[in-house]
Amino acid sequence: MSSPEQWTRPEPGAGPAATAAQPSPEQVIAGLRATAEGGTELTQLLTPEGERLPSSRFDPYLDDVDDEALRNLYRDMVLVRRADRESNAMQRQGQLGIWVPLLGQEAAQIGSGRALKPQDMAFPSYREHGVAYTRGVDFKELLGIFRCTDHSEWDFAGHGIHPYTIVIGNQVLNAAGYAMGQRFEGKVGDDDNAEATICYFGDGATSQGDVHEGFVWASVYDAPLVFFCQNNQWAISEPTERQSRLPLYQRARGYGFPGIRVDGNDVLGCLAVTRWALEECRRGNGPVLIEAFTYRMDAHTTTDDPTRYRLSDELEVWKHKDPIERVRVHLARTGAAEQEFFDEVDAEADRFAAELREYCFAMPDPPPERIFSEVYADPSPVLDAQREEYLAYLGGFADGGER
Amino acid sequence: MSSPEQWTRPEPGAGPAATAAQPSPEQVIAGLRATAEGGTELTQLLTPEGERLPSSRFDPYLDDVDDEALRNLYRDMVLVRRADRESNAMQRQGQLGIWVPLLGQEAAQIGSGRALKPQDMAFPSYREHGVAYTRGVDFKELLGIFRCTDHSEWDFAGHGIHPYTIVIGNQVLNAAGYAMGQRFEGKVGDDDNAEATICYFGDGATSQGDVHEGFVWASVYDAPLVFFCQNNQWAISEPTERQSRLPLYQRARGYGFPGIRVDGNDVLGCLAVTRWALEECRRGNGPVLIEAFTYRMDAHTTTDDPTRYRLSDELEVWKHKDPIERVRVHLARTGAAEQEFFDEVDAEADRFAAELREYCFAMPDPPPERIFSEVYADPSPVLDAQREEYLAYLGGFADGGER
Amino acid sequence: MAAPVQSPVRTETEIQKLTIGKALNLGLRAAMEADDKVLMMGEDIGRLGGVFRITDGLQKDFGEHRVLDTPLAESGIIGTAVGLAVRGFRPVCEIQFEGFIFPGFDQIVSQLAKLHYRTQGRITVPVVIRVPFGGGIGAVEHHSESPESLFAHVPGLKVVSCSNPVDAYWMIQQAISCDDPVLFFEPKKLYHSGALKQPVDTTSTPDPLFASRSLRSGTAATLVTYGPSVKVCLDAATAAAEEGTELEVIDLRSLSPLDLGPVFESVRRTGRLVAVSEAQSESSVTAEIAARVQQECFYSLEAPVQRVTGFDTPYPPAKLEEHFLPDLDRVLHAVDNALAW
Amino acid sequence: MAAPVQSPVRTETEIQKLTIGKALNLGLRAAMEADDKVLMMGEDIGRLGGVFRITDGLQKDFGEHRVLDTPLAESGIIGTAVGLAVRGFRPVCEIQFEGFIFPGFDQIVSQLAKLHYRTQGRITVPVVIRVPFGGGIGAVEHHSESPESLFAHVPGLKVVSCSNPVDAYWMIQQAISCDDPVLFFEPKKLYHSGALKQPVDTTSTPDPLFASRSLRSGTAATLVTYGPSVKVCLDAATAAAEEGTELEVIDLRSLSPLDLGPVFESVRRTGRLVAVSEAQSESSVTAEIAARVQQECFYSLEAPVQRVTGFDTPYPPAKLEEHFLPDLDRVLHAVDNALAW
Ligand SMILES: Cc1ncc(C[n+]2csc(CCOP(=O)(O)OP(=O)(O)O)c2C)c(N)n1
Ligand SMILES: Cc1ncc(C[n+]2csc(CCOP(=O)(O)OP(=O)(O)O)c2C)c(N)n1
Ligand SMILES: [Mg+2]
Ligand SMILES: [Mg+2]
Repeated sequence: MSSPEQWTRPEPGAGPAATAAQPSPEQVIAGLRATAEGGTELTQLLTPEGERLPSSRFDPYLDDVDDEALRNLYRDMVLVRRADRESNAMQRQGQLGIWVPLLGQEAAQIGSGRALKPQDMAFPSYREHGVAYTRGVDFKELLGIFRCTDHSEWDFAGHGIHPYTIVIGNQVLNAAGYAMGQRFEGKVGDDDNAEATICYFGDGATSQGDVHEGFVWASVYDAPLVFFCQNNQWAISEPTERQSRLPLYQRARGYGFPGIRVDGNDVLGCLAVTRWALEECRRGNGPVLIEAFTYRMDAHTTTDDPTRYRLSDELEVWKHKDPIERVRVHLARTGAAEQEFFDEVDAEADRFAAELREYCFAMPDPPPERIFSEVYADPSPVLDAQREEYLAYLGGFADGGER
Repeated sequence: MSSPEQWTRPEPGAGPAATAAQPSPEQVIAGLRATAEGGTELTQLLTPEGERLPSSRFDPYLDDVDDEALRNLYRDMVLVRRADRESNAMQRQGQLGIWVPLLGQEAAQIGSGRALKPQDMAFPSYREHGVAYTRGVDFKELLGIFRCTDHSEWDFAGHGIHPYTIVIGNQVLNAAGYAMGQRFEGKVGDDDNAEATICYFGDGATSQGDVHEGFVWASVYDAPLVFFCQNNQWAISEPTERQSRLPLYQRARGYGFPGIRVDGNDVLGCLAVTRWALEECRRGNGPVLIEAFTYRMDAHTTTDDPTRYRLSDELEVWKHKDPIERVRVHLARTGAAEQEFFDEVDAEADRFAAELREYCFAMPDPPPERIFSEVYADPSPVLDAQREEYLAYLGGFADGGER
Repeated sequence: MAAPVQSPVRTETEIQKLTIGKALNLGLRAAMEADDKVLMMGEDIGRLGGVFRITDGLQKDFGEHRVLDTPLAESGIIGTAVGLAVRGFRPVCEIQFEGFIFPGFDQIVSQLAKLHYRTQGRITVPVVIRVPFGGGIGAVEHHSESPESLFAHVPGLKVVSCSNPVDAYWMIQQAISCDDPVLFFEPKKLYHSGALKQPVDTTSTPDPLFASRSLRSGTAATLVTYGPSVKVCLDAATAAAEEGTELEVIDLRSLSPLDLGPVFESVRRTGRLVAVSEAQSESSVTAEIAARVQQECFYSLEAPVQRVTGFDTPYPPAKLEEHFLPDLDRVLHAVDNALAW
Repeated sequence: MAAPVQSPVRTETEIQKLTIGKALNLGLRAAMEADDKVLMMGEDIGRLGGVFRITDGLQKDFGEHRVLDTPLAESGIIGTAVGLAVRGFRPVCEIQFEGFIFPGFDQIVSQLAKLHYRTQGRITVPVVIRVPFGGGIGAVEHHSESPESLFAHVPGLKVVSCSNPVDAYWMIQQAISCDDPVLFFEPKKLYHSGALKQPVDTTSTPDPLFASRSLRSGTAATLVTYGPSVKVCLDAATAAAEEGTELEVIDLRSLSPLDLGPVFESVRRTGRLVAVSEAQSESSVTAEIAARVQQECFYSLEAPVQRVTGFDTPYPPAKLEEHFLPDLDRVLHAVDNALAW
């Protein structure tokens, strides 16, 4: 497989020089302000300093979150970050064609993912490794997409998480349809088995027509659907200002359903707000839009070079808001965890990453027949003939011909 | 040309029977309420009873509307209604393939159209005959579209009105681009030549992704664009409730630009509100969304049969809100016009319609070469060959062959 | 593999003379009766019964949750249908006119066509998209086009078209019970044609969905076509027969996968082929037919494969459509060319 | 008729060795310098210079109102470009990867392709849509496709593809000065290929935009192709020559309108044609070529036109793309088949 470097970056010296403008000081300040502050309407239950803020509205949704539960959330975030970093490194070593880092978005993904019940369904975009993890998908199962051996093949119905989607925003309509189906089947209501759907997309995606149509459909059909927008401030090189004049959660106001902005780096905030939103949906008051205000700490993907369009100052500001660090501080300060616990989690993360690494290096290439398999559920004679012809042609090489 | 009756309606007795459900009494009442009341936020300057309501916000935009101007608006509406009815009748007589009636929407179209300055640009949908008229397009020039001899051929730049668009909502993005161009050319500002664009679409169109993207683009680029949504309560057979939970003007709230609902049957309200909105845009404060709350008094098109999906009660309620009648009452009551004036206008309308009729009956069919003309601006040899071959083939028949 | 279509148990007369439109209506009804996961979705398909009345009466009898008057947006219709299919439903979408399918193109190409492949069969998306297509109805722009070749080019989709009431009745049911996404092109100008009425035996066993069918045998040349042009070709064959030229006529029925076996077989006998379609010719289904026939019947062809199609222009104003659409004369002219080679 | 492209007055060295990517970059720059109505629009094309860096430096030098980082929606990009063109601008849209063009399909088919025809020439829409296309880059889904046939089927659009730096430099400028909408397909895997670097003389007079070009003459058989497969075919011809078989290679350059004159001429000499493309074969440009060649060169063909294309499946996971993409071996295999006929 050719390295993606080759196509998004010219050979050294060969391609166009990096002549992108450096931002002006005013732009830097404006950028910092715009991306670093969530605004007064930001829901936050755990501050960057690890302080737990009470909330009469959302605390009831954290009733069951005791010290152990909080330690588990911490552990979840450490594990997925570690697996994310390992995958990123493996891409650099040529083991993956590309990697899409979630660094910085652990709280948004673990918090919202852990809010789901087994019967709920999640529709991810392509960065939701943390969500997939909370749905019980083995991290290893994600690698095929990025090693380019498959396009998503886990047990979608079993885990309650749909395949990754790369075309920006178009999974939102699929999620709306799925949630309509939950309602049509009578799965919305007061009993414990009531269901809901959550759909993930980014700040950039909000501009797509399909996301709008998803808002229209879900609202008109009262679908039990939580729109979960991870506003990580950037759509590749474009800041959120290129997509909207207003904070994105306010988009919901035009459709007549609630929109709320939560600190996307606050795992408790994300857990509580998403639980609330899912509960609303399960009871028939959907849809709900959540904007998780967070930050993409790494490049867009391993082929991206963020130094061309944003300054490290911004990154530095966001480092102080790290989603994991604040939980660690809180756990330590409240005595809910000792150093031993943190060490154990780190060790576990190392094992987790090592296993992932080992698995990845041993991943086999798919056989050529895979090209032709499952194009259709019912067979197509035309395609069958193409397969036979190609395999016979390949066989010709095996029987002594060279290739 | 085959009659459209043939394709949207089966031959009598041949096709499926009309078994559509009759609405329940509750539905009737709910429907009447929903469609008949504009709500408290409705801007109205002339009541159905012909009473002029003062408005500190909008009266300044009517400073120049004296008795004569009001008589002219009345005359405009009478003429386009008469031409609309005549065209509808000509369709019944087989002179047009289809007609799209504007009946009931005269005030929305004349009011908004007369608010435009010559340098402004209008992007219509397919029902904007009144707008086209205010832009100086001869009503006759509209007939070709419906007689199926052309697809819109007036002088678009000269009149400042773009071709009709039939694909729901997709002209909204074209209008946004055009308005961006006005801004890029520096035509937005305080001087008298400042420009704006207005784009027309229906209630149903608001569901389309393109309309949303138009909102995003126009707001992000501060385009001088007035979105003019004629909410005539119906998208063919679907009431507005199938498209939105909220009044449509509130859609703008999610994007960060003003949205306003005006009585679409009040020509003064439409004139003033559109002037305000255009002024905002010309000064750089665009975009603006106007929802003109009106009613489609006739069928969707001449091929439609509204008795299958709505009750005449609704129509009766709206008859009391007729856009022309209220101006007539007002003119008469305030003494701004005598009976003589009304008679004159009626006579003029008769002449207008007679001319239209005469013109229509004499419209020639386009020649077969038209099929091949202006597919491209620069010639295409492949197509040229096709044309030559077909014309030679046709010539063969002319030279004695039969066809 | 999908369950075979079962004839519904019906108490009324089994054999009725039906138009294509009515046959589709009854076919949809039978599919809804047979499987309560079958849903109808589209604009104006409920109370109005669709602008062509093909879904007439269905909402009344099956309710608003099985016959959905959707918001006005085609990407929304198709995109939510995909989601409903993932949930286990079998949605049947109506696109009001073929010219309005394009806002839904991304959902069709990027989701509908690929989900099964992407997931290696873990997810099936049995969505049918019904598309009234073709010209000859004297309509305004976007209401008379033939975009089927675009979908035939996209792997993962199946594309079919019916041309008579019996096929209309069965093919729509077979499409609905097929586990693959099917684009179902309906010849709108023939919907209510009394002349095409046929007795439809709802108890018989239908032909397979993806098979072409010879409608008339002949020796001089072969005509291959589908949808609204089938009637044109049959009429041309009748006219030619009066002058002693026997033309074979094959109705493709399936445009993807193409079932060209019967065409090859016929061309090997007749040596001449004319492919007829209202669609523009460039990179189209008729081009594919010519490409494959010249490959498979190279030595049998006595003349190049001729194509009679719409011109490579946008659909013209309808006053000119009689020139644009393949008609009996143009078909016979092409036959003459082939015979004169 | 568009004004002919003028060589820009440049003070720096006239002849540089350039990659395709750099040639496009300079071509775009030259077009922007020549006409201040030329705008660039797309995702990440400004500060980042595009994910392939093709617009690198342009926003810095021409400003944010001429190089627009747009909101993330392709229908929006194309739809506003149409409006800007109506206003008198000449927008050049970048679609980040070909797989993302589909949300903009309706704007392309219903507005861009038809406005000129609809208005009988009163409105021109000189919009260029740049589409990096094709596979072989080891990418995830939707990043390696070849959808050009879909656009070749749509009347009103012109579709071209470049395969080398000289063409890249000139064709992009010619496309921008063409008054018709042009879909400009760029072979992304070759963007930064050092091996393909060529000296580009920015003062020379380019060939016409819509003309195909013979790149190598031969007698045994003809290869016809475009875009990324041109290199494959040239390599195949080199390999065949080593074994004494001389293959002619024709670069189509324009896919709509097709300029098949040189192909007919060549086939009349060689008697054999192999059409090569990464795109799926069903109802594609290669099908159109086969259909027209069998029509025009019926008596010259000594073997059926062969097609070497991507299979009729979605683009597979990239670990398998070497099998999916036509390569030297498959091209030579097809040549052997044609020769053995
Ligand atoms: C329809 C479409 N257009 C363009 C792209 C290329 N692309 C991939 S990710 C991306 C930015 C997405 O930004 P956002 O929605 O904020 O999500 P994030 O990557 O930040 O999580 C773009 C433009 C795509 N995948 N799909
Ligand atoms: C994309 C698209 N889908 C469907 C249609 C068919 N159609 C024509 S008008 C119409 C209803 C439009 O309703 P609305 O936007 O409220 O405008 P109105 O006709 O009431 O003025 C429909 C569905 C179309 N023209 N375009
Ligand atoms: Mg983002
Ligand atoms: Mg309406």
